[in-house]
Amino acid sequence: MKDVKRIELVIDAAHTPELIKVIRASGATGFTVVRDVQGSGDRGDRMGDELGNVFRNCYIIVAAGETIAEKLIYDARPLLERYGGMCLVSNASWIKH
Amino acid sequence: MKDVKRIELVIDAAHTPELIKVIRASGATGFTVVRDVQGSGDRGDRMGDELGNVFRNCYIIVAAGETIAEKLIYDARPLLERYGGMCLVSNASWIKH
Amino acid sequence: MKDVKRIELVIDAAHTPELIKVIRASGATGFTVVRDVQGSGDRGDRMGDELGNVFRNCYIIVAAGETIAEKLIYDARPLLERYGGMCLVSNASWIKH
Amino acid sequence: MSIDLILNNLLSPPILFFLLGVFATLVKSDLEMPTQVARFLSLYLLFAIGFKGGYKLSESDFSPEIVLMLGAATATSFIIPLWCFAILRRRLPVPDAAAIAATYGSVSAVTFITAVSFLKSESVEYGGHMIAAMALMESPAIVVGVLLARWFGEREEGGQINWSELGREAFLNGSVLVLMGSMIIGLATARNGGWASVDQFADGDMFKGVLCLFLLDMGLVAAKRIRDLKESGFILIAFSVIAAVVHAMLGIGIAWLIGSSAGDALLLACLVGGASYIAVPAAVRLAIPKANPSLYVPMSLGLTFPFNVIIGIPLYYAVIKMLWSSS
Amino acid sequence: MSIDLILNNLLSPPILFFLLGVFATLVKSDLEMPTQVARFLSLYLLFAIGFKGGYKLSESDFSPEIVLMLGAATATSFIIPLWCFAILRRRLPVPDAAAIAATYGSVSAVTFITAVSFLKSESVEYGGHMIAAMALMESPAIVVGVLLARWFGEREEGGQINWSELGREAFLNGSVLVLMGSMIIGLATARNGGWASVDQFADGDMFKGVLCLFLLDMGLVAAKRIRDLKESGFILIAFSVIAAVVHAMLGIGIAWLIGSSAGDALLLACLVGGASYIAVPAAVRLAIPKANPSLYVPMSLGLTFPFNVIIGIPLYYAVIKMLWSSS
Amino acid sequence: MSIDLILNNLLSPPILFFLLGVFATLVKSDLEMPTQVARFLSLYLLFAIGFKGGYKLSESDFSPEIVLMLGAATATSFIIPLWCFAILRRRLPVPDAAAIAATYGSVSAVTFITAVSFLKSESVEYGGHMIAAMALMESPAIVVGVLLARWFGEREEGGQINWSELGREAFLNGSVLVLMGSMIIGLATARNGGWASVDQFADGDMFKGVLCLFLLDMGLVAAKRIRDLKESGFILIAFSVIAAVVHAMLGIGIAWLIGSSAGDALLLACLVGGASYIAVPAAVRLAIPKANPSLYVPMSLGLTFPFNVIIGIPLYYAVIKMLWSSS
Ligand SMILES: Nc1ncnc2c1ncn2[C@@H]1O[C@H](COP(=O)(O)O)[C@@H](O)[C@H]1O
Ligand SMILES: Nc1ncnc2c1ncn2[C@@H]1O[C@H](COP(=O)(O)O)[C@@H](O)[C@H]1O
Ligand SMILES: Nc1ncnc2c1ncn2[C@@H]1O[C@H](COP(=O)(O)O)[C@@H](O)[C@H]1O
Ligand code: NA
Ligand code: NA
Ligand code: NA
Repeated sequence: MKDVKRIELVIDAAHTPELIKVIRASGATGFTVVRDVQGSGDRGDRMGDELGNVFRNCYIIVAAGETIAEKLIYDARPLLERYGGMCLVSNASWIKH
Repeated sequence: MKDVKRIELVIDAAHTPELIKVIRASGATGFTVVRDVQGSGDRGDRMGDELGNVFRNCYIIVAAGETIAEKLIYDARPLLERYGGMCLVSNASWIKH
Repeated sequence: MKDVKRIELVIDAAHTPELIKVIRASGATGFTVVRDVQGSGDRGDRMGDELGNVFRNCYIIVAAGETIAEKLIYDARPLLERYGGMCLVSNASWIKH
Repeated sequence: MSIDLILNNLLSPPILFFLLGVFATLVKSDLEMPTQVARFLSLYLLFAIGFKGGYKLSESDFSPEIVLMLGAATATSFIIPLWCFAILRRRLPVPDAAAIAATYGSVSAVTFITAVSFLKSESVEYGGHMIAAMALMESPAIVVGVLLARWFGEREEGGQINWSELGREAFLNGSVLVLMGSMIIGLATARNGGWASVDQFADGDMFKGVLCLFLLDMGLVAAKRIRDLKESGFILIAFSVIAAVVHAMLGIGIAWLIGSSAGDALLLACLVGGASYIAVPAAVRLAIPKANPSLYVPMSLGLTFPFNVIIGIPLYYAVIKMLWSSS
Repeated sequence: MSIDLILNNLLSPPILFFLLGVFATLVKSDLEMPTQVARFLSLYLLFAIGFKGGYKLSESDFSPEIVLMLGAATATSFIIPLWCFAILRRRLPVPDAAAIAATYGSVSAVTFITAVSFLKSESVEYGGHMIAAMALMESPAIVVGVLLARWFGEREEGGQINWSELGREAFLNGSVLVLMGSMIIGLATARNGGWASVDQFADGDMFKGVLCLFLLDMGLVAAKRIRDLKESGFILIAFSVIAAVVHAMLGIGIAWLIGSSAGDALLLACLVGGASYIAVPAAVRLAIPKANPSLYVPMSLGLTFPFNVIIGIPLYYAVIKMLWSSS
Repeated sequence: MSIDLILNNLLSPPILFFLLGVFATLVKSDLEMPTQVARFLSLYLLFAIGFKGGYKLSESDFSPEIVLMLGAATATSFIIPLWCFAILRRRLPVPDAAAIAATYGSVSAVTFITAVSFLKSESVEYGGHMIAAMALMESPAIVVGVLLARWFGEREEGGQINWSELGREAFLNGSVLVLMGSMIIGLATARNGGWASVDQFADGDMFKGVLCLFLLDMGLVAAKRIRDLKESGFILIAFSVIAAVVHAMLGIGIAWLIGSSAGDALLLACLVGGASYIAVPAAVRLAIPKANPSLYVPMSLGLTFPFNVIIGIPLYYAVIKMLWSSS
């Protein structure tokens, strides 16, 4: 059992590759991506426009240690500021195997 | 960083629109929906019946402040009582941007 | 409101049935499965190989009481050791309905 | 002779692919039809049969027999749920009885389509108005089922019936809309060669091939559902088969009285004898939430459908041939 | 007479299925086309029209008229965004004005394809080079729009224009690549009977049928998008229609000057008059993130597209018939 | 002459669409084939080739040559993994060596199908029993690979081989089941015109067109996988090409000894020379979890497959023409 930060992000499908670059750069050992999620927020509804990827989101989960988590959040901020999206952080324990 | 409640709900795909109405009404600033998730619970397996949407679930995440969260949970209860489903609440911090 | 452990697992799509067997055996009252998620970890990228199910993950959420949760984690360990994957545990409260 | 028909039917590609799907599930193969594609294939089948129906309607000159047929067909969709409910509520809670009643009052599009391809292989004609009959029979049973659930069940909280909701779920659900819409479009564009411009896409080999692939998926799903029936007990299993036969015979009787063709008679038998597993469950799930889908879906999908497509269709047709030749 | 054309167009299956989709959304039906299938159908349409275009190109012997047409068509994609931007920025913030400008400078593949099937039903010929024109017109508007956003907008942080990024988004996005690629393949394999070996798959009833099903989905989506327009105000609603007509007339004028056939003229009108709702939004979302997609998508998808396919195509063709007969 | 064949093959639509997909990945285009559709297209191809194979079998009258062919083909699937393993385990851990051995012992359905369409374009005949050969060759290599991994690897915890599991993964996985099932159905329904009722759906332009679109996706994926090979080192890269050629030549030799037709010889070459990237990886992932899929998938999908469809097929055919003409 190891205490980790559980970071979950929602961002435009179109901007996901950029965010993944940031995640890799942050030193996180991994991440999980759920593609094609729908949602609603400050920029209105994004219920998945069937014809393009403009109104589609991705949901990304990253488990990382405190320091890496802070770096990741800091680096991801500009993306979220420019493109919108959501970032939640919570505590979890990672089951080593 | 702002402390929020992280509410996650699982409900029948068919009843998701009703739940989303409730979420919007609760004053939450947004929500995220993962469609077509499978699962199992009191009402047995719901592993996604390929021919209709009867055995399919939706997974919904809402981050909201304490008071709104409580209102939302209170308003969502009747839906969950009638249709079944799951509702978990945990703590998280929202990264402002 | 009932305190529960929120267990989230990521495992190969191919090994999900085995894991679900373990979950059922653990006595958990239910689980939720998000199929076809992508990710990256110790075993490299698993961004969903369009032609098979070799590079695809499943994301599984289980809410369960402390004791059942511990049993589940203990039983799931061998699977994760053999096949890789991720297992996070956090606290949440289950909204009874 | 009816044995011959059954064996011949068993040796038709669609049925064999259905059985292949059943086999795959039984041996726990990892074979699966991607969900979204399966939904699209069923859309395609409704589009194709509807479009063709509209075209055939435009060909056939209007006759009183057609009106009789449509009226009688619609009537069964109103009436069948009543006795199904009367029988089932003895054993089941009101919501389940009402939901199953709605399921059996409505129709199974794929059973109908399989019957159409059976008629084709037997090179027997049928009327385009039968597709209109299918479209008309889908919804009434839903309304009746919901009303039964409300009248005999204890009042839900906020118990008022939301008629507009109910109407939408019954008459405007995806299946009904595509079928009806395609039929109207086929009818409206018949003059300008609408059907002629798509028939090789919506008919012939393409239609048959897609039917094979869709039935493969139906087999995969139906076999999964059968498992759910272990709990539901012998009565319901018996009901799913008996209801199919009894209702089919009712349909044959009606067709006989109306004096319709043998082809139309088989299609009516399949409509009346079939049970819905897409449109009705989707609507009932919303309108009768207390009903348990693990009862009404497995019965129609896991038992009635396989019975009808494998044994029912040739059996009903054998009966029809006897009656029609004798008369 | 133009009324006749409009009514005839209204009675063509593709348009009726588009309207069926609109109807389904308006009555809140649960009908939906699976997302992944919808994306595949649009890939198929680009594959089919591109492949055929390449083949037709190989047939048509090279002429100066073709060069003129391609040049002029490409030019409009560079120029149109300029005046659109000039007009729109009076009312809108720079990023939105630039994004909408790019949208209207580029083309709508499905409008073009619908026009192609309209010409077929009117049995009017057209040149394969028009598909090349479409391919050439998709990208320039994106580049111009982005440059406008950069020059007139406040510098972004890291404000340097990333040309390679921009180039990829403009010239190598999925739609352009499949269309261009299929066209080149159609051209390269024409000799060895490449087209002959797939034409029944990429043309004829299959093409028409898929177009019907895809327009059904377009109707579902377009009607959803219209709702977004409530906020966006009258000016933009007016713009989406006026821009379509004005640009279409410009296209007709160019075709007339070049002296191209009536069929080519209609296609050019639809290319110039159409607005992109897939390729451009996808690129603009990345390159002009500050622009609000709830403006540029609904305008092109919710208004300009329906106007063009329902009224525009027959209207433009009526004008063309007048001009071409008179000359 | 072999150069001619290679260039002609390069100019065939399926290969060009494969290259288009590779190009799209290399230039980082956002082009993608929706996952579920890609899986359906591969189901369709197995359905179509299997169904046709069954039909062709029913046509061809039974001959000892067929038995020899099926026997020899199956044998290669048992034997090839042995020497592949012997060679590879010098460099690789047992699980990886065993997994790659299984991959190369089994077959690549799409390589086979591309060869079939190559033969069609060269208007060369082939026997339906070759499709039976493909079906028979898919599974044995899996069993052999797993046994090798168990015998030479350290005992897993719970080390007993679960034969029923292994059998299911080898003989009842989706690909094998659809191919075998469709073939049997094609055979069983040949008399009643089963194939005749679907051939325009499962053959001809439709089959060719779907193959083009599927190869577009194969190109997208294969190019992605190539990247993984950077780590895996030169030996494995060399192995993926040399194994293809050596095994193909072995196949040609067998065909020559049996005295089968040139068409059958090419198909056998592609079966023996091909490596699996769907059925085997799926099974091996379960049965040899310690093996690293980033080795066996990129080798078969990123190297062996492209080599075979682009250079291999025409090359092997050139060799065959030489041998067969000389004899
Ligand atoms: N309060 C929230 N809870 C859950 N998800 C949210 C919330 N706010 C935003 N999102 C997600 O983030 C996406 C982009 O948010 P926004 O940039 O605010 O439009 C939305 O489409 C939702 O999917
Ligand atoms: N303990 C649990 N953990 C995770 N998900 C659950 C749990 N219980 C129920 N669910 C989800 O909620 C859905 C409906 O639950 P139920 O109404 O109890 O059948 C199930 O299909 C699961 O997807
Ligand atoms: N630190 C992490 N955060 C989120 N997801 C992870 C993490 N590490 C691994 N995963 C997920 O678990 C899968 C298997 O991990 P691995 O076995 O380490 O390759 C990856 O493909 C990811 O989807
Ligand atoms: Na019925
Ligand atoms: Na334009
Ligand atoms: Na091989």
